[in-house]
Amino acid sequence: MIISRISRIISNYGNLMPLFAFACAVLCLLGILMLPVSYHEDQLYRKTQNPDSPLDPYERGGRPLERANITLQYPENSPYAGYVTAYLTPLSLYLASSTLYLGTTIVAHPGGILDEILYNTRGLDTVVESSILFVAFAIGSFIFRRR
Amino acid sequence: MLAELLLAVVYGLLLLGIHRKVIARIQKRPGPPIWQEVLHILKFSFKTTWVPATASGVLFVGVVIIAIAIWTAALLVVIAGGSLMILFGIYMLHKIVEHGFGLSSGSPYGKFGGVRSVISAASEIPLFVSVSVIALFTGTLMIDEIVAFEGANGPLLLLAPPAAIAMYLVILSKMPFGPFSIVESKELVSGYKTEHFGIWRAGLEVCNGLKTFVLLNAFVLVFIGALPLWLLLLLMLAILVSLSFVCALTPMLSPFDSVTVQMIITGLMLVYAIVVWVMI
Amino acid sequence: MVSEYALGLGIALLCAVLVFAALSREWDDLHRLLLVDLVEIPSLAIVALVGTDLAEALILPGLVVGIAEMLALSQIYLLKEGLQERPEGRLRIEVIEKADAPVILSLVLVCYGIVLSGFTGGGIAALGMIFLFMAKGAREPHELLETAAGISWAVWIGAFFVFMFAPQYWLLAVLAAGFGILIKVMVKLSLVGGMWGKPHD
Amino acid sequence: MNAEFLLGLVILTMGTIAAAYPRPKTYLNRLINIEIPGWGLLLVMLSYNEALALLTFGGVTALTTYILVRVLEKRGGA
Amino acid sequence: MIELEGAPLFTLEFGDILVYFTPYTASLFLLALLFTAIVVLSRPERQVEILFGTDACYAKDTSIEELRFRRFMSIACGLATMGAMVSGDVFDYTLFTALVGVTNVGIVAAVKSRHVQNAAFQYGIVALAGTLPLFGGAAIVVASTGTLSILRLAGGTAPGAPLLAKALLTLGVMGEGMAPFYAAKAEMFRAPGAPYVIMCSLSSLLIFLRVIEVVLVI
Repeated sequence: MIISRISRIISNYGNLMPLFAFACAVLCLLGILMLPVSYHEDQLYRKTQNPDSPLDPYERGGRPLERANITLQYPENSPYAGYVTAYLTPLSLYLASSTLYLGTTIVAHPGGILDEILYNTRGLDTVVESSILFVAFAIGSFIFRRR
Repeated sequence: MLAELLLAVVYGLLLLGIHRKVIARIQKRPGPPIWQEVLHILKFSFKTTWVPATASGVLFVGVVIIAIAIWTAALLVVIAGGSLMILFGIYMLHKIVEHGFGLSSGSPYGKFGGVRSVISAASEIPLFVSVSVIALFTGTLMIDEIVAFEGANGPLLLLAPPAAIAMYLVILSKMPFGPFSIVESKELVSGYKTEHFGIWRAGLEVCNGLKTFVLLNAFVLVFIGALPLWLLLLLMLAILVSLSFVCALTPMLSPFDSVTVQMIITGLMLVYAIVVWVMI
Repeated sequence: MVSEYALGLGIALLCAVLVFAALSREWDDLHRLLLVDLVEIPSLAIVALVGTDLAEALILPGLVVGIAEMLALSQIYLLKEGLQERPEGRLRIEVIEKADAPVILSLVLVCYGIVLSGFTGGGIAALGMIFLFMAKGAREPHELLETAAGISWAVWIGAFFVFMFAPQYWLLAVLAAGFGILIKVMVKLSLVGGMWGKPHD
Repeated sequence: MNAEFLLGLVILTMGTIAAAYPRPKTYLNRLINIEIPGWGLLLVMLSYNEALALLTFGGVTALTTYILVRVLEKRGGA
Repeated sequence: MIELEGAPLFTLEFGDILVYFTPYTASLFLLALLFTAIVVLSRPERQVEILFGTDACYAKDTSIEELRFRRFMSIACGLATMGAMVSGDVFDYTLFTALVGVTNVGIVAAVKSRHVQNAAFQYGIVALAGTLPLFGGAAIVVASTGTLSILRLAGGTAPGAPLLAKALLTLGVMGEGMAPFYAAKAEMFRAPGAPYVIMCSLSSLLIFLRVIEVVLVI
């Protein structure tokens, strides 16, 4: 009977991945048929370009602890949200003033480019992300070390 | 509140007793008296109670309390006309309770019951399709607003019969002795309940009575509408008897077959939901 | 005329379909692991297509999830296949073992990583350390490093709360967060390097 | 729509085909082929000026390859 | 459509990410909290095995080291579930879901049984492949509506999320252990250590309950 044949397939966990992959493939195919998905023009944190700045392509201007004119989900909750380049440490400031290419090399400097988003506006994401790393490495090293 | 709770427990247990009686009569057996389940609780309440030596103590006791707590909360939601989502969330979480009952003791029978309860997790999925169809029709999931909608537009049973059928099947899969009740099948002794006895078992039975009452009550409220109390109880009885007929006349499916049947139903419901969504 | 976003999304979904189709006909566990690694790429492409600073902030967690799960799963794979005990060859190139070059190279990578700081810096510094372990077969004290990682994780969480509740100390918070992540990522990833070679306790 | 973007998409598609259906189908072959769509993705990121993501992706890919090579190495032979 | 579940009772801000409690999410949150407390308090049971064909039976013990590790993983899983329940941001929710997937693997990976390890591996692969629909869905939400906030999307101030994104999110969560992709999960439950194993089941049910709510309101 067809029912027992299907149940035999789903009861074997070796078939799990093919089953899931098949479902994903079908859904993605349907997704292609559902295109085009329109692109909303008023995005959060739009990029701007300023080729003359040493911080290019991350030059957004702004100062720490000053509300800048950017699109936020909850502007009322982020009175200090500045531009993404708002937080520059003294070292980064020095490097920015002495070289033209800070933006392309020292992209993740403390107080560097994306820190505004990564640590402040969407800080919870980064907390969860580092927890994932922590947990997965705990699993890996536990299994590795246990004899 | 206490009066409603008492009514729900006693009436729910009575319904379960009637369920057994009807099944027995269909199968030409005399069957137990209809208040057997109530007697069971009284009996278990006065028996010796302890926790097995191999059990995980806190969990063993904790799930009993959790089981009663969640179904009391469910009753509250139904009475107060709260969100259908909470009610069905609780319905799904009952799975965890069965699972906890089965695994906490360390007994192999209980464990198999618990594993089967995980396997039968598919029984909850038709529910959500049914819920989304209701949401599409009424634009709300608060029970009192659904009842008000039905007061204006007639019962949902006529507007969306497939959704009603799906929920009927969901209730069926929680009834004992039915085609989907693989967690309690007899080769597992009593399935997940095996190791809980004494006062713990009494608590579990109370929860079963509550569960039956809440589910049937929710079905009547959501698909038929607000009714006077006597009519509500009568309708619940009628639905239960129809369920007993189904249970008495169908064999129990093997664990994964029951899953497959439920998945097929879900698929059909999904098609129906899409049709409704396109039409509205 | 198709918009850029729609075109990109279509292509990314097409790639996803291709990978999933291959995955649904794959029965070898290691091949599955490799294909799942491949799945990451279209998913990152879908995120990248948003094209804002936010998109970039979302790519980083995606990458982290990918590598973290890949490490845990590869370890479970070795465990379940019973390959845990088997030693693997070290990078036994005579020149590298004797020369100072790997030390210098590692040092350069680590220094550059520290200058970069943040997650990227941690990754680069870790590369340097892994290279050192591979070439020299050095044994790092596991427990000590893990303690350091735990502390730096706590430092980063602390920095997060400074940002939330005492934003006037942002400079402190930014430094703490940047270096907390740097040390954590570096230590965690160089554990991978330590795993190369015979297991020890 | 600039050249990098289009080229990136093309490489992404081709690389995915190459890695999903490698000939001959060995572990090592597939592992190496996975790098190709990675380049496509890098180009797409480049066209949106996502330098940080690009750099991190490069580093993480190296590490992932390292992890997988270790598994292959333990398994012995491709 | 926010009236599906009642208005938020309480919100907590973390910059641009909100954490909010509605009657629905609050009850799920409390349940996750309760079970996490049980995990902290209880010791694992000792599974009794029967040797077939004889009268012998014996109880398995769990070693202290394994117990500690699995308890840690279960607590992490409980915390991740709680986070997923109350998160008011689509991307944050998917990250918590991914964390739940990793911790679920961790809870059973430490068990010394080839059968269980194999199931854990298969489950882990599916969970990792599930990140494409999850992150992809979230990315499509932000690209097509310009916001990730569930409250904004539900409040109708932003255009509704496309059906594709909703379907992707649901499929991604189903990959974390819902029917019909749960065969490996059912096998994982044969592992001893009931309080910990229960967290696997609870977490995937709860995140599924939450994604249904999210998909209905956005």
